[in-house]
Amino acid sequence: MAIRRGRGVAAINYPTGMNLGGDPSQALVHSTPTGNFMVTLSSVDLGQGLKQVMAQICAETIGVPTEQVIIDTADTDTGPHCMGTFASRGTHRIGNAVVQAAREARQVMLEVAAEALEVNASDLETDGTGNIHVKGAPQKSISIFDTALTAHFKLGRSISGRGMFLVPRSYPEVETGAMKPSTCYAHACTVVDVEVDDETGEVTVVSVKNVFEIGRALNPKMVEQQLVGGSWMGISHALYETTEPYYPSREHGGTDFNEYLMPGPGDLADTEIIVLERPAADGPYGAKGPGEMCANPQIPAVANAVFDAVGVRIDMLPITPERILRALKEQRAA
Amino acid sequence: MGVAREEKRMAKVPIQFVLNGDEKAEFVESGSTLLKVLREKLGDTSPKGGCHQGTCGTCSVLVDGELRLSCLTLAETCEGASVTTTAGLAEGGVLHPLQRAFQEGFATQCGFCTPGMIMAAKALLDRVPNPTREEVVDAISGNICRCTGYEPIIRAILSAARSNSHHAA
Amino acid sequence: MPLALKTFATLNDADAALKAAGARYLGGGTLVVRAANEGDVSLTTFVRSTDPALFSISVEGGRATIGASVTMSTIARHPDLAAIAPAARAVGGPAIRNMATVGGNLFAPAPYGDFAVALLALDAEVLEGDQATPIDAFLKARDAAAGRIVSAVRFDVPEPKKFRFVKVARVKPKGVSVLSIAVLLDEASDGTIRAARIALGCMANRPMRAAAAEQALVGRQRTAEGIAPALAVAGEGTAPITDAIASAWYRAEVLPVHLGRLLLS
Amino acid sequence: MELRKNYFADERKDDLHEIGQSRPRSDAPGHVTGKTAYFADRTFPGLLHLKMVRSPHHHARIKGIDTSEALKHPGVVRVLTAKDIPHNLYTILILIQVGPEDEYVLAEDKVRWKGEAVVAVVAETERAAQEAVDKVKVDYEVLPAVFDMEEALKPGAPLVNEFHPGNFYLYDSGDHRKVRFGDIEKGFAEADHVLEQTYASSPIEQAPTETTGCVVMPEGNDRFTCHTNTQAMFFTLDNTSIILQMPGHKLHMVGGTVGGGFGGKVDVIVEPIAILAARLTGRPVSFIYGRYEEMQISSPRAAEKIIIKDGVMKDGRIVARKVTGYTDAGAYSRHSPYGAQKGAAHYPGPYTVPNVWIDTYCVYTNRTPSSAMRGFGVTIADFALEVQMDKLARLIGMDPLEFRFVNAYRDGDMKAHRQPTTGAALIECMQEASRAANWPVAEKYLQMSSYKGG
Repeated sequence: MAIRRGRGVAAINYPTGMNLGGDPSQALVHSTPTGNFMVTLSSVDLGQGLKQVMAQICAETIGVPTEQVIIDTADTDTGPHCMGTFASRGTHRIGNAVVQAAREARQVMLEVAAEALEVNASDLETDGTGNIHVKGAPQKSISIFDTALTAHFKLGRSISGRGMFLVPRSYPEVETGAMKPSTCYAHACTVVDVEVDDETGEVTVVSVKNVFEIGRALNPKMVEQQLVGGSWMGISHALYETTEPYYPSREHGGTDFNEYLMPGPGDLADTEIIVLERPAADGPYGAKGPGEMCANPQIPAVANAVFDAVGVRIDMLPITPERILRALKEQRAA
Repeated sequence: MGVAREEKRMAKVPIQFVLNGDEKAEFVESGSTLLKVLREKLGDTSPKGGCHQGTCGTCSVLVDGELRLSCLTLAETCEGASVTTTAGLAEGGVLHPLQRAFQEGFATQCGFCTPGMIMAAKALLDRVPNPTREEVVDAISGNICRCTGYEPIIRAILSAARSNSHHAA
Repeated sequence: MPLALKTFATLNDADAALKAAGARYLGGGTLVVRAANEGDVSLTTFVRSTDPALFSISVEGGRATIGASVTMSTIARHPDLAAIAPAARAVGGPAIRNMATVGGNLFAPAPYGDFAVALLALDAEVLEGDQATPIDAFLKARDAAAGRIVSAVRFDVPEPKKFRFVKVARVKPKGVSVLSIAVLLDEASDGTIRAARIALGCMANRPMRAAAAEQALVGRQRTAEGIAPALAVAGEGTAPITDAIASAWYRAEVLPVHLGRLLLS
Repeated sequence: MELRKNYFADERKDDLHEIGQSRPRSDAPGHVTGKTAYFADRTFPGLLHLKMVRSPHHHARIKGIDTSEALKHPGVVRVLTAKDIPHNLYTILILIQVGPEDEYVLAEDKVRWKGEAVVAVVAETERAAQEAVDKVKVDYEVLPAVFDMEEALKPGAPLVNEFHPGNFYLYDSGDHRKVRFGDIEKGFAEADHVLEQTYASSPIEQAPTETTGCVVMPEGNDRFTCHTNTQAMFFTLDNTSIILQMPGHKLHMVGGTVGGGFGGKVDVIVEPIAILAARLTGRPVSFIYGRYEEMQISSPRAAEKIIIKDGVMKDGRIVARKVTGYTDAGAYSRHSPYGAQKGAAHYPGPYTVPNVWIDTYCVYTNRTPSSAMRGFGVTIADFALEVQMDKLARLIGMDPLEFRFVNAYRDGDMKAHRQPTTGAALIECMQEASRAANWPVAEKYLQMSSYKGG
């Protein structure tokens, strides 16, 4: 029995948003009488934390703490259109719509505050904790609470805004394929260390070091959630998963979580995540979409590490113990 | 519709058990799973039906302190038992240490596995207050999470155990 | 037809009720409730018994009698059954172990039934009331036994160093078996193997003995050279299953590897 | 996780209050107390359950359907077949002009994959629905099926889907999407080495812990509220409107809190038939996939086959890259023509290659229709590309990481699809990986940058 160690690397990029664009999303923002802000969407939170991120984007743009923002989604009677949550588009597309709607609402809010303070709206700024003051003169201020009350009950103004974000659709040129698939790309490089049992073909992923460039980590802990879970899924894809284990035969497809294989809590690699930020020119606060690309680089990195360990190439996913063992037997026979 | 009414006249049996400290008495269709009774009769939707096969763990509850899959447990077999679900863990609005650890440790994403995970973890901590990582891994090994890669969940459970023992000390 | 559960105080009454069409015995529920949930409409009545004998464990004079409704976690925790605890712990995650029963495991089709593999190596007897059947014979004919109720299993509790068990799974720590192996060895003081019972899981649609390997071990030492002839014939008579976990080819290939590691461990 | 702020520091604003802060998730308290309401966490009095009769064959002609016994079954309220669906033929992306409509909500003349929906049974209980499903008789004439993409593209192969002659998706560019850049043959002729390799994958399931489903409530005003876990509310609303020939204002989708998607809930499968059932019965209807259906019936990530032929110089420069990619759509399009096209846009990867030739095909076979999944169109491409990069590096005796530095794209480099590179950061990711993993590379690579000319 021999456990053989190997290491592999892979580097990738990933487009943010629906390929070729043409995927709009909208947002509506309005304040309540006491200066809380409602963001109305028809966007879906799949668990990645879309609602939380949209609240932070709105809060930053308006100038209030995040807990003062409520996200109302997803109801097609009340929420304006959103193309959907897929293609790493949520943060970028919907976030941009929220920024636009929040800016419009902020402008009204500052105009109301300006009237109350008898200054020009362009001279005002927010402190991020719920107050508006004159630039350079923080003592001359009004709370957003009072501003909203003023807007509602004295001035009869709606502190609200509309946001719409659309990357225009690109149509590929028929003969050359000239096209604009995406406006920004996330990046990653992953190094994987594995141990391969050369008598059984079993692979243990010992460590994964992932470097991800995602534009801007709007909520770092939530980014970490996505990246750690994605890294696990990448390893899962590399070594375990398929609905058709004997493809192209349709036989023996898994029908439950016992038969559909994924790494269990006892199979976890030592995982390290490093994040770089190169803000996207058109991203909300520079953000790109990290949700999909984080599960991609581990797959080839594992494949390359397996080769490094035992000298066989498995060019068919998943890289099962059976495929490795068959290749090792061929290698020994040759 | 005559035949439909016929179907409705199926055998109902009385059942009594304690759910999260409250006495419950219901008439249920014989052969109903505990999951179905909890969700549809008693309105406790904290256990989820992720597979109804016993392979995902989202329906995990405690029956007399033992971890069980409510999708494979017939309600009638719980007669007189004490059933605990995640919905019953917070006392007086104060979260259980496990709930707090999952929340603070960013151990939830879509949240669908969370109630089952928390019950599996509680079954462990009730028995082993200071578990090793290996014991935690075993405790959640029947619960599938597709979002987190498990690591934040394992850490949250270990951290809840630490905060618990700190409390006791 | 709507489902129903019928509960009987005695095994005999439950046994009689099982004769009705659509009746299936409810042990831990991991097999039959799942079947009902997944639309097996041939199942109309769950039959169970609350007979205390089904839930009892007795260990006397080194011989254990375990009621058919005893769960895997009960066995895993029992102080007198520590030698076979690894096999009980090999079944599912904690919730499944709290539900899965000894009786159910005897009927679980491969790749399930790891505990039955251990029972086969231990030369257990399967009790149906007063009738005791050697487990080899029981497993061979178990399809015909599906309408009857197993009441208990009985076996000599092995000395820990004589009994070895391994479950090989892709997913850790609770994946379904690629294969499982249980070995009961009788070794002389000089290390010579006097007798061996080897049971295999997933190498057929139910647990089976590796008879040729057992014989090849007799008179040999537990060294790489000593066990080599046994490993060479380990697959004799097997018909491994092919499923989503692994192919028959793979199971056959790694059986000698894992048997060798288990014997030398 | 570590944030390395030393990279691109000049491009980032750090004077923000909420952005960049790890605020607690507002949904976490609901998750940990079990109070978060998913679509199925509601009870409706008088709820009916919908179960599907599915094809046991990979490819078969339907000669007859007899639902009479099922209709008589106790508890059955309604049985639906193709003729009950107002507009039975659909395709999801018709909304963005990606046609033709090529899939039946319920099978009409043929079934084209094992598991295809044929008859829907609506009953008082799940059990009654399941029993009635077993009583529906469908008379099939089994037809030859094709499962291998290359077999499917051969003349004389069984025709999977009549809307796709030749078993491929017809783009405006023909039977495949193409990208042409530079002169590929000149590139191969110049190269010191040429390496052609084939990569493949089998289908992968998104496997969210919550299965696909919906619960529909008929409102008193001839409107229908559909609690759904779709990933795209208006895909669902608009496609339902087309399929049921119902004005959109009669439809009300409620969702947004989903137990995992990963692309598996972008299709519009359960809602139209459940809404129809609610409309025809006047009662609330639930249609929720079992785990078996989620695993084998819902669309997986497509199987792919990718052939990469590269010309590489001894000094490490890739001078030509030709990629032929095949995406196995299964029996119907769903999102696969989009995914195959996304692949074409992704090649040749994050590298600057002067001569590129890309052909991507979307192929029909008699398997479960595939659709979106996390990394759609790119995940398997990256597997192929990055294993190929490893092979090329070893072929020329270069360190695999250094080889990637040599070819990495930088701002201003022209991509094969004729967009100049902007916002590149591959080099910096590799530099950081070199440090983090203690994978040494020559100093000159650590001095590189993604900036123009860097």
